[in-house]
Amino acid sequence: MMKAIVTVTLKPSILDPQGEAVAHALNHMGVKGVKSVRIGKHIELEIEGGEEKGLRAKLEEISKELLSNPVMENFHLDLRAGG
Amino acid sequence: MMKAIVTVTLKPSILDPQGEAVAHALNHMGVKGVKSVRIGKHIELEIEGGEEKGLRAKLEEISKELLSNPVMENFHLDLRAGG
Amino acid sequence: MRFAVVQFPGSNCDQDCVHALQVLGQEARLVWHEETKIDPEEGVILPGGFSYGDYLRCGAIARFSPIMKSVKQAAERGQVVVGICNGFQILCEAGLLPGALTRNEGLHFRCEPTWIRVETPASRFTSHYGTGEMLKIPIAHGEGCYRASPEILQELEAQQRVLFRYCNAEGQEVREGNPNGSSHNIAGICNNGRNVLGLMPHPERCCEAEMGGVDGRGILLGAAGVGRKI
Amino acid sequence: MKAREFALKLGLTEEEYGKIEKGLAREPNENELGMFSVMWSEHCSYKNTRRELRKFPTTGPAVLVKAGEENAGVVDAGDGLALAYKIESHNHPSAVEPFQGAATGVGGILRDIFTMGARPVAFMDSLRFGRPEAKGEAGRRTRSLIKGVVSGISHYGNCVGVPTVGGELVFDPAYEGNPLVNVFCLGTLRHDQIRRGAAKGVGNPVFYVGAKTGRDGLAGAAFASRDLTEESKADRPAVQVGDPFVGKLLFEACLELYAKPDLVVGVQDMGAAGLTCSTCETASRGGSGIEIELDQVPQRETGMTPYEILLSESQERMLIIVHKGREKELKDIFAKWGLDAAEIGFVTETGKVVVKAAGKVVAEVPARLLADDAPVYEREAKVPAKLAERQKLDLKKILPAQPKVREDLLKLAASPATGSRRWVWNQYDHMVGLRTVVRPGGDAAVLRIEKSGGGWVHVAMTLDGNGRWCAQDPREGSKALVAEACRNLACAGAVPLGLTDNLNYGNPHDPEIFWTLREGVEGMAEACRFFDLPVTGGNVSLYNQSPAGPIHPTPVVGVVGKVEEGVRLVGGVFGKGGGVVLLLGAEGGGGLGASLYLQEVHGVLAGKLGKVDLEGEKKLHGLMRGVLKLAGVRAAHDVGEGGILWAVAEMVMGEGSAGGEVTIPCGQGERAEEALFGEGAGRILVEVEEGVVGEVERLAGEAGVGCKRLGVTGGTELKMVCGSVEEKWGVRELQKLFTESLPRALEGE
Ligand SMILES: Nc1ncnc2c1ncn2[C@@H]1O[C@H](COP(=O)(O)OP(=O)(O)O)[C@@H](O)[C@H]1O
Ligand SMILES: [Mg+2]
Repeated sequence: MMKAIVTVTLKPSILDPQGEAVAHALNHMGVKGVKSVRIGKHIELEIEGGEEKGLRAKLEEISKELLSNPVMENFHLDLRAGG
Repeated sequence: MMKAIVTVTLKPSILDPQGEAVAHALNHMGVKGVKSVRIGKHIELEIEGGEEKGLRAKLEEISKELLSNPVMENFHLDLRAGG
Repeated sequence: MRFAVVQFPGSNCDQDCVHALQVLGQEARLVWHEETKIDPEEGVILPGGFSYGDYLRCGAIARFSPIMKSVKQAAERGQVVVGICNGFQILCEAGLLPGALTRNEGLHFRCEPTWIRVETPASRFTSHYGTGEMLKIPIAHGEGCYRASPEILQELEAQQRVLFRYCNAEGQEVREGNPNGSSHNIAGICNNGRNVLGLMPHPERCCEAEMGGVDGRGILLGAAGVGRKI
Repeated sequence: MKAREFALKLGLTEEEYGKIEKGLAREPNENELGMFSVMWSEHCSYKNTRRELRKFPTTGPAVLVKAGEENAGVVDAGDGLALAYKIESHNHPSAVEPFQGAATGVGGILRDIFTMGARPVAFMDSLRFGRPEAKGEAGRRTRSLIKGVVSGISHYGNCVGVPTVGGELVFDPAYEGNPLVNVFCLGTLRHDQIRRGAAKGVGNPVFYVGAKTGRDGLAGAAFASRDLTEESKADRPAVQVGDPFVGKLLFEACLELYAKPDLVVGVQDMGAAGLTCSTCETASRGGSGIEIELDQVPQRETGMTPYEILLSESQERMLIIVHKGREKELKDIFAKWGLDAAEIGFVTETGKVVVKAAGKVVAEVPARLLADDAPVYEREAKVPAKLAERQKLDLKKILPAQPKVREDLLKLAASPATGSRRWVWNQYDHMVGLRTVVRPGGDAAVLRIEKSGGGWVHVAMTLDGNGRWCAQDPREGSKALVAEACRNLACAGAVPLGLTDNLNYGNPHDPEIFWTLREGVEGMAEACRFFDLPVTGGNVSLYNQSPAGPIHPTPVVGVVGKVEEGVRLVGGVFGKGGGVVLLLGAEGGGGLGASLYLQEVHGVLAGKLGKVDLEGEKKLHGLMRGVLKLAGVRAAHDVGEGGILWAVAEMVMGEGSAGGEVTIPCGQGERAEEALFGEGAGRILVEVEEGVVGEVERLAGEAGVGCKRLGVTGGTELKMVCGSVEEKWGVRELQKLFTESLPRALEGE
């Protein structure tokens, strides 16, 4: 069993209104010094079988084509053994 | 400058409709072997100043109170120096 | 003209589009997303709704539906393709239109009539209107904030591909007339070939007086290639 | 653990345990006890309220499916069309997790409706919370509840493509620890499309369709299962997560299935008590039995026990029985929509629900015993000791020597409790489906429904509750509610066809609370009888209390009606001006008892509502429908909470509406505040063109209803004279306060 973690984050140039709302709320709650909050996705995939040839490439493709939108997002793929 | 990364994931037995839909789509797209997909949040906070006393505790509290929903979610906090 | 209205799992304005087209004297048929056939003389409508629950990102999963290959081909052949709301999101995800639709700046879903301004009559979709003409058309979306790189925005403007812009009741392109924070107040754009339209407002919701107005008729009639009635 | 002990742990009583043992003629096992504990809970069996509910009138010429027969009532709307509708509460789940709690509430009521064979076409929601502007933690908590609930409803309703066309949003400290979330759904169908939830035809296959089963909603009592380790307990979620995407696919698939001639035998949704409830209810209704194999149930998690599978409340699941030999047709349709469809069992003639796991029987219970033979209790009722005291009202101690009407109205306009609800309904898609003719913001929503042969039937609906009225006088308050709902429909030219109710009360074991419930039911029943309005179903939600005490007694009614032929629908706000304002109905404010005014402006809840003149109401409603058939009627709005001045103010606070100048009658010995803010029933304001005033007066005379000219519309001010009090307000100023108060209270941080 393999586990892939794909972290999808907004490109720096893209506004993140939700992150801003959280930052605002934090300041309101008296938490000082929070300069910025950015919210992305943490996607965990469980994949049957071992690290087969081509798995990483396949996952890169999925991450680029489906899990993230290159117009506004970057992704990072982390692949490891174990469920 | 400190950077905190809070990863918020659904508790294991909470239904993740989003993850299910993605898993379903991947299988449908011919990507084999994807057993499960779970989607959480990846939240990056930039905090002014260094690792002050109490910062970690404060962030733990925020993570629990605001960034995650303890009824359904778990969180993991990762605090490091640098922007 | 006949339209193929695509039904994705989770589409929910499909029947509304069929109804509106019929009210306007056009033909419409529903096409399930797993089909692949689109006739060469048909127009295509990607209706509003929540395809695949809008999970992950709006339109992200739908664009992999089997029908989308045929939609792409139809677009390349110059056939009319209109994406309304979720359909616009799918067109962007599929790369048939540039840019992306992101979470509304106010973070809420918004359903309300909005003013949009016709930027140019130079497209079949706007041929029924004059430049600067104002239409009152409802929106209903949570993720309609249009974003694209500065280069793309510039290109869209230079090529007069921004067909509709949100405005206030006086026709000004100002922040308070912009319901979702879209760049350049963009409500609708077309492709370079001017045969593919994506817009967030729902023209099919205002084709009958009883539904609160008929400002959307011209857009659908224009798509159908019906000339302007003076 | 001994069976008896386990039963008590699950919340069953000694007496109930005895009844189970006797019914089975043996000791029940744990699975069976689990099944009884949910089926015999108040939620499923109405054991504390069944006797009261029998007091409602349930029959009438329009009733096609009666209360209690099926998942929802159905009434005839003419032209072969029928309406299925029902209200449901999700108060407690929403208090724990507002977003998912509200969302699954919407999903649940949706299933009740399409189970009947109907296409769901509208939702309404009735919401009650504490005060959002409260200081500190309480306010913060309330605001997050409100936002969570509204976005949960918006999430589910919008995604399934069913418009949310109306509702209410009430703030009162009485709901601070215990919010109320009631949702209503309406569906349409032809008479011949009505589906039943009965398992018939021995040997017919029983299918499970929809989402997979997980450990969702295995809360409270069910946690007592000793098989759980400490670790697994921590993971065991009481929170059910809704999947509107699957909800939408499920109803589309079911509707497609129903369209196949003679395929479906019975349908039942899996709501509370999931598989247990759906199997024993269908078997009981069909006078048959059902045998199922749990290994065939699609499961999301591994290692689930029979107990867990039987009691899971996973969402978006249905039980469907089809004719033998037609299995493939069902499977094909569900495969098309990408949903699981598993044959889990078959119909038997034994009268028993037999549950197997890996071929071994794990539960065997007579269906009727589970579904219909729950104990029924007569609870003690006692007039609340403090009621008489609370009903006293000494205005001299409350009102200032000189009326301050100008400030009073500004205060109302600026309060989040009374401000525009646009912030809410803008988050709901209220237009999808191309049926919404009258959108949220008026007295009743109106939908157009297509007739089989073309053309439209117009259907009006409204949702109303009033905890304040009912707290001060449960009987008259409940009557007044029904009257108000019917009046709201009258403003849309509609004749009421049926009513569904949600009884939200505290702990029924408290005799004072039970008394208010009984009074409430009797008051509603009386009004329903008077209006020939059958109660076609509803829901009971008890134990609504927090450490601070019980909620106000809060029955909520949903009334649906049919717009009369010839009616011209109008809005509820003044148009461009130049019209005449008429008051139809009773004169005089009816006193300030239990009024919104006293609570909002003076912080006092005291007194009670005047007696409701049902006869006068009925005449008024008839008149209103008649008036709406005249050309030249521009607007109509009923006088409700806030009284006549607030009603006039609402008519000028609409987008783009003109001001007006009105003289409001002040009775002998009546204080101006009473005349202006009293909530006496039986009044409607209309704006008409000068040319039809005579005609309206003539109709009113014939109907025996008062018709008084109050003034004219126009200008940019609202000017008002009442006895010696004279005030004016800028329309823009009022509009601004009114539209901004709610968003400011909720998002102003
Ligand atoms: N929670 C809600 N959801 C949808 N619509 C709502 C909600 N609350 C209020 N509304 C709408 O706002 C309008 C005003 O509500 P309300 O003041 O309760 O009206 P009324 O007093 O006439 O019953 C109505 O049209 C109602 O349907
Ligand atoms: Mg009301």
